[in-house]
Amino acid sequence: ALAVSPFRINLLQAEEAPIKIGFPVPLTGPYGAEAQDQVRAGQLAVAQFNDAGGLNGRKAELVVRDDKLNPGEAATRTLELVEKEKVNFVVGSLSAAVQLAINNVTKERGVIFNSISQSDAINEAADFSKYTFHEALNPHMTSGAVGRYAFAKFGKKVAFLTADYAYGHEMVRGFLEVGKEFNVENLGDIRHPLGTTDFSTLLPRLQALKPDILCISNFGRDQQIALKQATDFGIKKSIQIIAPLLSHASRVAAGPQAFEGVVGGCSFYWGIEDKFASTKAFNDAFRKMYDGKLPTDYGALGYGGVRTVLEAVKGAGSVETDKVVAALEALKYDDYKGPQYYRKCDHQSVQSVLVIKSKSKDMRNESDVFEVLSTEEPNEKYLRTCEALGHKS
Amino acid sequence: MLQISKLNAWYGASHALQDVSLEVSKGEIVCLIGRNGAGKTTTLKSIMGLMGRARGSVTFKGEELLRQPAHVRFALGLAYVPEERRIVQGLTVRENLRLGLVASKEKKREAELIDEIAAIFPRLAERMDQEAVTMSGGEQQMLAIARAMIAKPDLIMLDEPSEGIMPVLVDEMFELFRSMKAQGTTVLLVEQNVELALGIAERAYVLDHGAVVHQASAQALLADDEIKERYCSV
Amino acid sequence: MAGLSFDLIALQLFAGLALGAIYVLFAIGLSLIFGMLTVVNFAHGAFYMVGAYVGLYLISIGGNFWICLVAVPIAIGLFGLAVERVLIRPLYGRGIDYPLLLTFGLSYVMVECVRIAFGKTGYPFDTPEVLQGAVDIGVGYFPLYRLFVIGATAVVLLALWLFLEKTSFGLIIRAGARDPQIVRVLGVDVSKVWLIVFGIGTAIAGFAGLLAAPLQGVIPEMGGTILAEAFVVTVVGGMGSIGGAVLAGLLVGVVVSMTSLFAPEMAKVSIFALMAIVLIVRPQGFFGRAGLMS
Amino acid sequence: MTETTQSIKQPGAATGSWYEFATRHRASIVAAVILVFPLLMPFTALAVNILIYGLYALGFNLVFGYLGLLSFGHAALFGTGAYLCGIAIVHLGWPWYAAIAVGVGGGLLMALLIGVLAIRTRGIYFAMVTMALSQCVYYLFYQAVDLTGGENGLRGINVRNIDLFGLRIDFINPMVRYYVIAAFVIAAFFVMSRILASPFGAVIEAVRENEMRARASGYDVTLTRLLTFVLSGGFCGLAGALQALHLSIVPIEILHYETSGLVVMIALLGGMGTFFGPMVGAAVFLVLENVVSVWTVHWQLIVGAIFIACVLFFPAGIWGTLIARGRR
Amino acid sequence: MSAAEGHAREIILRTRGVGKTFGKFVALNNISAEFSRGAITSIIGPNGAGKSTYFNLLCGAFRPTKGSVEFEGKDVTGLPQHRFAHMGIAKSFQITSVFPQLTTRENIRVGLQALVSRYDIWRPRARLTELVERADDLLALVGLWESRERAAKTLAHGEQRALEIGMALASQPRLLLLDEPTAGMSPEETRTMMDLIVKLAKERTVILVEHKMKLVLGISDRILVLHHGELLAEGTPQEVRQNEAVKRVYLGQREH
Ligand SMILES: Nc1ncnc2c1ncn2[C@@H]1O[C@H](COP(=O)(O)OP(=O)(O)OP(=O)(O)O)[C@@H](O)[C@H]1O
Ligand SMILES: Nc1ncnc2c1ncn2[C@@H]1O[C@H](COP(=O)(O)OP(=O)(O)OP(=O)(O)O)[C@@H](O)[C@H]1O
Ligand SMILES: [Mg+2]
Ligand SMILES: [Mg+2]
Repeated sequence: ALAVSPFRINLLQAEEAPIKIGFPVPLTGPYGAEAQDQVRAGQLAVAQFNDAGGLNGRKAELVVRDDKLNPGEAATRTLELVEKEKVNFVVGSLSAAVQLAINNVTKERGVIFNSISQSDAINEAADFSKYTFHEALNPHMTSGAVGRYAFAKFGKKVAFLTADYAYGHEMVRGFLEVGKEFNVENLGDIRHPLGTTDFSTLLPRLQALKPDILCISNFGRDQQIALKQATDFGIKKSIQIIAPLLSHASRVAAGPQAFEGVVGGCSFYWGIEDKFASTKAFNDAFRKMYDGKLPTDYGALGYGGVRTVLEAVKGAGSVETDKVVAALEALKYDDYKGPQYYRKCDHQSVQSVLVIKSKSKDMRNESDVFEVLSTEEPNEKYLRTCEALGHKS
Repeated sequence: MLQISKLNAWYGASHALQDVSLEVSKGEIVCLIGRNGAGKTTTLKSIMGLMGRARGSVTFKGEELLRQPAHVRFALGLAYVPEERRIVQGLTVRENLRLGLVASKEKKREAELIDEIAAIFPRLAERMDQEAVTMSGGEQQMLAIARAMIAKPDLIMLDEPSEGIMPVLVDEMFELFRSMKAQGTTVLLVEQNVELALGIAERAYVLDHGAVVHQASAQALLADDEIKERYCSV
Repeated sequence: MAGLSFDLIALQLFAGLALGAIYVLFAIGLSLIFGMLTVVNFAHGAFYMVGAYVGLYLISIGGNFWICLVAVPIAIGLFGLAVERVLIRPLYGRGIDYPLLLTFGLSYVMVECVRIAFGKTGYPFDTPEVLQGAVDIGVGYFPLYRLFVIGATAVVLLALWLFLEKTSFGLIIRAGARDPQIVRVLGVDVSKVWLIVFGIGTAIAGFAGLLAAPLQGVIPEMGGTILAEAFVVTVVGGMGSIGGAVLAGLLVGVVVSMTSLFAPEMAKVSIFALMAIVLIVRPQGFFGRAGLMS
Repeated sequence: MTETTQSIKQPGAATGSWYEFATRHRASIVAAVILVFPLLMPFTALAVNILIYGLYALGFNLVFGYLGLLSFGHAALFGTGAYLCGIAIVHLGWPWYAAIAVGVGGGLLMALLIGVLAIRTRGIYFAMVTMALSQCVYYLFYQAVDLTGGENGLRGINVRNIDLFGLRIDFINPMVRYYVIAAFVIAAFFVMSRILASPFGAVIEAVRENEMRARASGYDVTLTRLLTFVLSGGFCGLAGALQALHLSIVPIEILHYETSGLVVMIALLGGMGTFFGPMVGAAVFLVLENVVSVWTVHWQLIVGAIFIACVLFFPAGIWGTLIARGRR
Repeated sequence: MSAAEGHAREIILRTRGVGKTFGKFVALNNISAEFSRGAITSIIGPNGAGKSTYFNLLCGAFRPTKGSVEFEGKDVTGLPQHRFAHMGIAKSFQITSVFPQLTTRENIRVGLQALVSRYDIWRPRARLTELVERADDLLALVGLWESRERAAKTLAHGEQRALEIGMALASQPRLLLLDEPTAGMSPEETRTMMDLIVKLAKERTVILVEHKMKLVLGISDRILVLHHGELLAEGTPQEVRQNEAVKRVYLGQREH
């Protein structure tokens, strides 16, 4: 293969520009580690595609950009990717606001975007674009699964500590909706501003409410600090804490003590490799590519996001937008966590939700931080209905 | 005591002092006179080490000063009363006076020395805890002089001390300089009130355009009609 | 409002004071540096953060929290001295803008260096064993460590107050900020004073970072949030006034905790609303002297 | 900072240096540079951002460089312009030009509101009151989720085509978008140049230099300050409105104090109180950030180091230093 | 003073019982005085007597705590300071106060402009060429024409004092308040300035605060003496010079 003349390579390249996938993620800033995992796994998906011969020999390429977790920057970067880099697809984002910003740009320009971060808004008709797919879970699904597990088990009196933004509100809404089935009693919802570093002024009040369950609906650093301080205030002694979304990176950053006993949800955990061959294959490939490292939840999303798009390209035999959209809509895939597919009306990936608990002993390796309590199987009934989302059925 | 030779100083590119040489002996009162912009202030600033760029030689008590920063010069016994008074905003009169002592060896006798100076300037005594910048122009001038005097320097440089001071007090002030001299303090005085200044000074230098154009004893200058015509009496 | 009792309000007040303590600690360093050097130290948050990381590092190589309490301020203080000497000193006399820009750049550099050295994700920072748990303070249980923070802050304040009041340092500091030249003429080596003040200010910042670490864990960005809030504290108290910073820090803590009780989502904006009101009514803050920096 | 001292030259006293030439023809030079600018930039959207941030900094500089007040709340003016423009399009369905006008009006009005409250304070206190008030504005827009989208930002400010004198222009096309926005920016530069050269421009400088003396000379210092702040709000509002049209979203971050801080940095980097400084600062800052961040994730290290170097070695800002050289 | 005689006894400025207190300190108490048009009135008095404070009341920088100020028959008490300048009252500062970064000429020009255009943001100021010409005339008048392109802060102290007066003149005042105009000036410049003041007084009313007694006694039509915030004496230079109280608290025994 090394004998190919340079001349030919040039020709080939000229004929077949690579399939470009724009990948805006927040490489800098507080979620840099998660973003890095997204990139790693995205690269893996691209490498696998290329190793398998690409699209009739045409290779794919990931064009990574730092969106700095800022929607404005993300929009600019997406414009760069679309207008200058002329990418065929965009996959990425780590926050709701950023994905909506990217979505707004790609929607207007008819570019396929596969979003790999959580949001309920992206499913709704107002923001929906036929070019946009949502590989990640959404708050409704996550909190639903966690709620169904927890309300049955820990009690009916529930209090909430919620980050005061769309994502937090969406999770509470999800919990309350499930709560109706269980007749839970809502003792109160205390909302804290995003980026709060001290919860000491909120915790005594929550404690005074004497709930069975405290739902902490926030994310990242807010969640780490809230859990840490809740531990300090001794809240866990009498109250079960649940969080809709527990991320691998947060758990590692905050340490086992803070997360001890907290129950929450996630879309992916490497430990389900015993259950799904696809997970095993993904884990192994990832290990192989990154010296034994295991993929995290966000990494898996990066993988899934890129891989499904490339799969659809292969299926469609083309990179033409409309054909790829059709192929994605038709796709039934099991790439890393069991069977999944994109629902027709809102392009939400219908998938399983894992209910997990942080663990602090019997760890098999440094990535072994959660224990899977239960798995909620993929089912459209756990999603908000297409009508509720405002889609014409 | 103070010897300056071939002193040159610049503001940016403009050459403000050109080869100024002068000397002050211990216990003398020496006067610098000259028109506005002649370079009197610049000379004092160079001696105190406040000019960015200065060349030549300034020796005080035998020590070369030109490379030394201002605070070291103070420690050697030099004091300076700038022409714009430079009363520190936000401090009271007392604090301004204390400031005159913080770096001095006499610091332990602070209260005593403040009383002493207050006796000399009764007006300041009345105003001890007033914010200093709200005082009248003349009061500020007194404070500036008091602040420089309080640490008992060996040589005090005064830049137009009588500016804005009422006549009775000007007389008193010059009387004060005379008594300072009697106590062994040397005085280098820049003054527009030339007649008065020459009345207490031994010698004087006349500056013009950044250079010394004349030097003589005070009597000789007072007798000199041209000097009188030019620099004296309003 | 359900569940509002006297005990709860009292506990809430206490939580506010504890929260205020960290603000105070952070803000006095800021205020000191500003009041003296007229340097708006945008890197103060970075010093705070580095303080926490140095503590983390010392513990990882076998030190303990008590050693850190001494070693961290010294280390950060020395670092501060170096920064003043090399970077800040050339800027004196150029107004407040340039030091501001420089320290802004410096905070970028420091944060990024920490990211390179320690990674982007944060680390947990365990509360020292003897200070774990909560104690009954009469109105309810309160974490012991937070009480410790209040105490440590009080000690630092007392030491600083003694230092400024019992020496002429305080006077020199105030005068030097307005007219360094005249202070020099009066025999004080102002550059040395500035150097020391900057060192003290940063040492306190590092100390605050260390104290905050067991409360929130450490991440490279931890200095950013507190910086904005601490600016509020310094300004409300009056720039350059230590007493003002203390009063305002505690006030801000209490205001935050009280808003948390009634409208928690407004906790953050309440800080800024407070500042706007204070400054509109009293433009120089509680103890600030009019005229400084105008 | 020093450019202003010589801004009034006797006719005939000119020295014929490039600096003189540049000062006299500053508006036309901006126009010329802006015309070829996108070709020099890594990508067009960045070029547009530079224009917009340059304009934002231009407005800010009026208050900071010329009036001598450090505002840390300009994000409120920029952001209000952006949000009102966006809201006019998304919720009211107004045409783009009306939306821009609304944005400018929003900037003016917000500046008036903040100005009336803050203008009595000075120095660092002014910076802090403006910051506090702008944080309150942030909170206001953050909570008005129905209008602004809250944390998720305002989406859907989609202007596909611009109808101009019967001509339909494709606003999605990056180059077209650039030139449309550039037209507004050039106009704003022209207006700014008139303001600075006007009698009022001299008053602004006088107030900066010595408030007490200005008052004694017969100038109403408070009113002058307020008026300048409001004018600045107009420029920033326009910049915000253009930003909304350019990105087709308004993120809540636009109102964050970091956006206020950014413009301070840009103005200082370029050279405060100089006419082109803000634009130069915006270009250098954004290009730097862009280039370095593509190259390494540790871009903050490099950018920070460059800031430090600029402060130490180009104290008058990049453009300010060039001017100082040019004058000699 | 032929001009003064022409308008004999026309009162341009009158204060009725004005007083000013700072906190508890009474800086000025119950001063009633009249100033006739076209005359040079000097205010003398010991340091801290309240002269500058009185000036600040007359030019609107302070608001009196008691009493009223009347200018050309109108009550102007409490108006904002800039309005005083518009009405034709200008003051020079005892402690130099100029626009430090601006050129000497621009300093004066800005002063002149206040009467012509304050809020015009559109027309180029370069069009107001006559302002520059008038500025140059004024600069020549106060002897600063050669320094016209220098930044004001680079002037020597005495030159700044001259600029200070130039700026007061730039407001084209009918009433000119000069607070120690010759402080810090060399005798030679002082003489020039004195001539200038006499010349200026031909067309306008001048009130002067000075400590240089020869100057004051030589050119004043009338002298007010303040002491401890009160009016101690009032009269012609001759009368004041003879006044024993004035001698005691202010002049001293030296022959003036
Ligand atoms: N900061 C400065 N920058 C540039 N030139 C200056 C500066 N200060 C003074 N000069 C110039 O240097 C020369 C000498 O000034 P200096 O202040 O020494 O004069 P002086 O004799 O003290 O005058 P005066 O009696 O007016 O105080 C003058 O021509 C003055 O204009
Ligand atoms: N803001 C203030 N607060 C307190 N006292 C003040 C304030 N302003 C002035 N004073 C006091 O009022 C008195 C009168 O001051 P003023 O400046 O009028 O004196 P003056 O007659 O001009 O004296 P000089 O000849 O020294 O300039 C002084 O004793 C001064 O200390
Ligand atoms: Mg002088
Ligand atoms: Mg006075």
